[in-house]
Amino acid sequence: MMSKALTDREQAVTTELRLPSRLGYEKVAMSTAASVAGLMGFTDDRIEDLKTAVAEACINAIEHGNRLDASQTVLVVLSIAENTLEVKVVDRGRGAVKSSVRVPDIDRKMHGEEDLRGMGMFLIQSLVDEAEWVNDKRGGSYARLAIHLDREKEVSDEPSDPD
Amino acid sequence: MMSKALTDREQAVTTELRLPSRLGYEKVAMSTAASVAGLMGFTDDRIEDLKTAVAEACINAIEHGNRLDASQTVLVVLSIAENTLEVKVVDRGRGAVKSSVRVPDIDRKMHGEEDLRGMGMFLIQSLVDEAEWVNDKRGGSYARLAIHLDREKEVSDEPSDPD
Amino acid sequence: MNPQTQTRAKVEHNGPLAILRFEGDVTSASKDAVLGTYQKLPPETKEILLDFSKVQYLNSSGIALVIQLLMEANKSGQKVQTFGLTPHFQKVFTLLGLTKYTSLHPTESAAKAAFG
Amino acid sequence: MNPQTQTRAKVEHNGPLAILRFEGDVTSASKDAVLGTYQKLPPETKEILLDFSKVQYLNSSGIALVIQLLMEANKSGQKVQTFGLTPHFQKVFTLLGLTKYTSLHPTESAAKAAFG
Ligand SMILES: Nc1ncnc2c1ncn2[C@@H]1O[C@H](COP(=O)(O)OP(=O)(O)O)[C@@H](O)[C@H]1O
Ligand SMILES: Nc1ncnc2c1ncn2[C@@H]1O[C@H](COP(=O)(O)OP(=O)(O)O)[C@@H](O)[C@H]1O
Repeated sequence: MMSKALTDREQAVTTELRLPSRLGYEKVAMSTAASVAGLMGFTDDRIEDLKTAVAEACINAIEHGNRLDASQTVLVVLSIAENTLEVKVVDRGRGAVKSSVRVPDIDRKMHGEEDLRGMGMFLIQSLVDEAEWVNDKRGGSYARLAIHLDREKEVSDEPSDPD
Repeated sequence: MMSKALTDREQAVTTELRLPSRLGYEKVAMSTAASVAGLMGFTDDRIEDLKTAVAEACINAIEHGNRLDASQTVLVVLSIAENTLEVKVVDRGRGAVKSSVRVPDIDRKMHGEEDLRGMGMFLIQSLVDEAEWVNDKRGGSYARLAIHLDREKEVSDEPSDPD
Repeated sequence: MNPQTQTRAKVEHNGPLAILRFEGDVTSASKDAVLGTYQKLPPETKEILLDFSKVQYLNSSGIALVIQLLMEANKSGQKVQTFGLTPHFQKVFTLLGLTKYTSLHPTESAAKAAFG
Repeated sequence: MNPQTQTRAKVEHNGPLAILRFEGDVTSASKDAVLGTYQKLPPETKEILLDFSKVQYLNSSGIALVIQLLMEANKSGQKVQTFGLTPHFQKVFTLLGLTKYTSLHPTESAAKAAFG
């Protein structure tokens, strides 16, 4: 998405959020992400999908990445470039691996043959256009989610008078 | 509010948001602040007041502090300590001074004797429990707003099972 | 992408009455929607109804445009009634003194009735 | 301050029917509200209605608790119908396969009628 030369107007515009590693704060990330997606003109149902994906990524960062250590923060980087909203959820842990994405098998869960949890990464992957997990030994690991505006279908606001 | 010795539980818990200096992004700060205030149990109408105050402080930081320079960011620091939510809106400019708070005179405005604008700082001061403007020559200047939970009146959620 | 939402204004005329229905945000980017729309009203307009029921966000720069509208209407001897503001923005309009030049009504019919 | 909202559950009994009305968030902190409430139902309960109309936020850990409830109800031969989920959470429940063990209904009366 950053492959071709970008004009000034198209350069990524970034919003950063830094959260304490406490369960419940994922709701702050949901609100922030929803608001940025709203500025871009995403429809309400795409925003709902994004909110759940961001919440699950933040919960994983809080629980698994930072192990609920209140002295560690979770960084959420929201970047807008052209029609893409990219959300990186960075923690201080060793990171998740894509192979941890398990397609939940409800029958196995109902019969006690599969952990009842372990649905977060699957949900993330199902709800956004792109999902990957990057294991960064230096800077902290992150989940990277992205959604694309479909200009044909989604009615973004016309640019207003720059005044 | 940080005057007495705080137990671990009462230490300030901080959320940080960094926004591009573009008008419209104040709405992201409104959402983030509303969400943090919601976690604390503030009522909806106090949250509406806070949102408007935060929006006006961010608009001032974007317009006056960072002069719409897209390479500068606005930092919003939300700290919870005991019953207080403090919001600092930091920019890279020389800062506002409290003496700039003008009580708008609608009659003078209606007769063209007073600038139609210049209501932001008055609104901020009217809508939150504490408002001050700090001129920090090194780190950037900031508006500092605070609201206090009134435990007698506002029904915050009971602490839930820590699990 | 422009992060400031464009304000839309729909106008309904009925003899001396004009209804301005705003939609979107009312901010510094709303000059055309607020003042432009007002200035295009036909000269016979004597009563103006401002409908904010589809506006979720107003800031002080947007409210300054509403004050300018009130100022121009006042000069032209037009009466202005307002409805559809949330309780929060009713409070904000009251704090800023706009209620001296326009009354805030809970419904469109109450606002219309206020022209007497 | 605990940033995880406490879930509340209200229970209504009517012979073999029990209605569990949840309020607040459904998360890992909801064990008592979801499973505790279920486990306290009287033994004659044969039909369970889950009301999510006052729940705004569910996450995968909270949904795991709902699956555990479905599992225990299934073992006890109880039928479970669900209503009040937003379209988004209907989609999430469907994605996760819960709809194999509980149907999602738009209204309370539709959910009740589904017990047949
Ligand atoms: N940010 C992370 N850091 C380290 N491990 C992670 C992270 N996110 C996910 N994982 C690993 O992947 C597994 C599956 O995650 P998920 O599908 O979200 O389910 P759950 O969190 O309920 O276990 C987790 O149990 C954990 O081992
Ligand atoms: N963050 C800031 N940095 C520098 N100057 C500021 C800042 N905030 C406010 N000011 C000054 O205070 C004045 C009054 O601000 P305000 O009441 O919000 O009205 P307005 O922004 O519409 O002029 C501004 O015009 C500006 O000169």
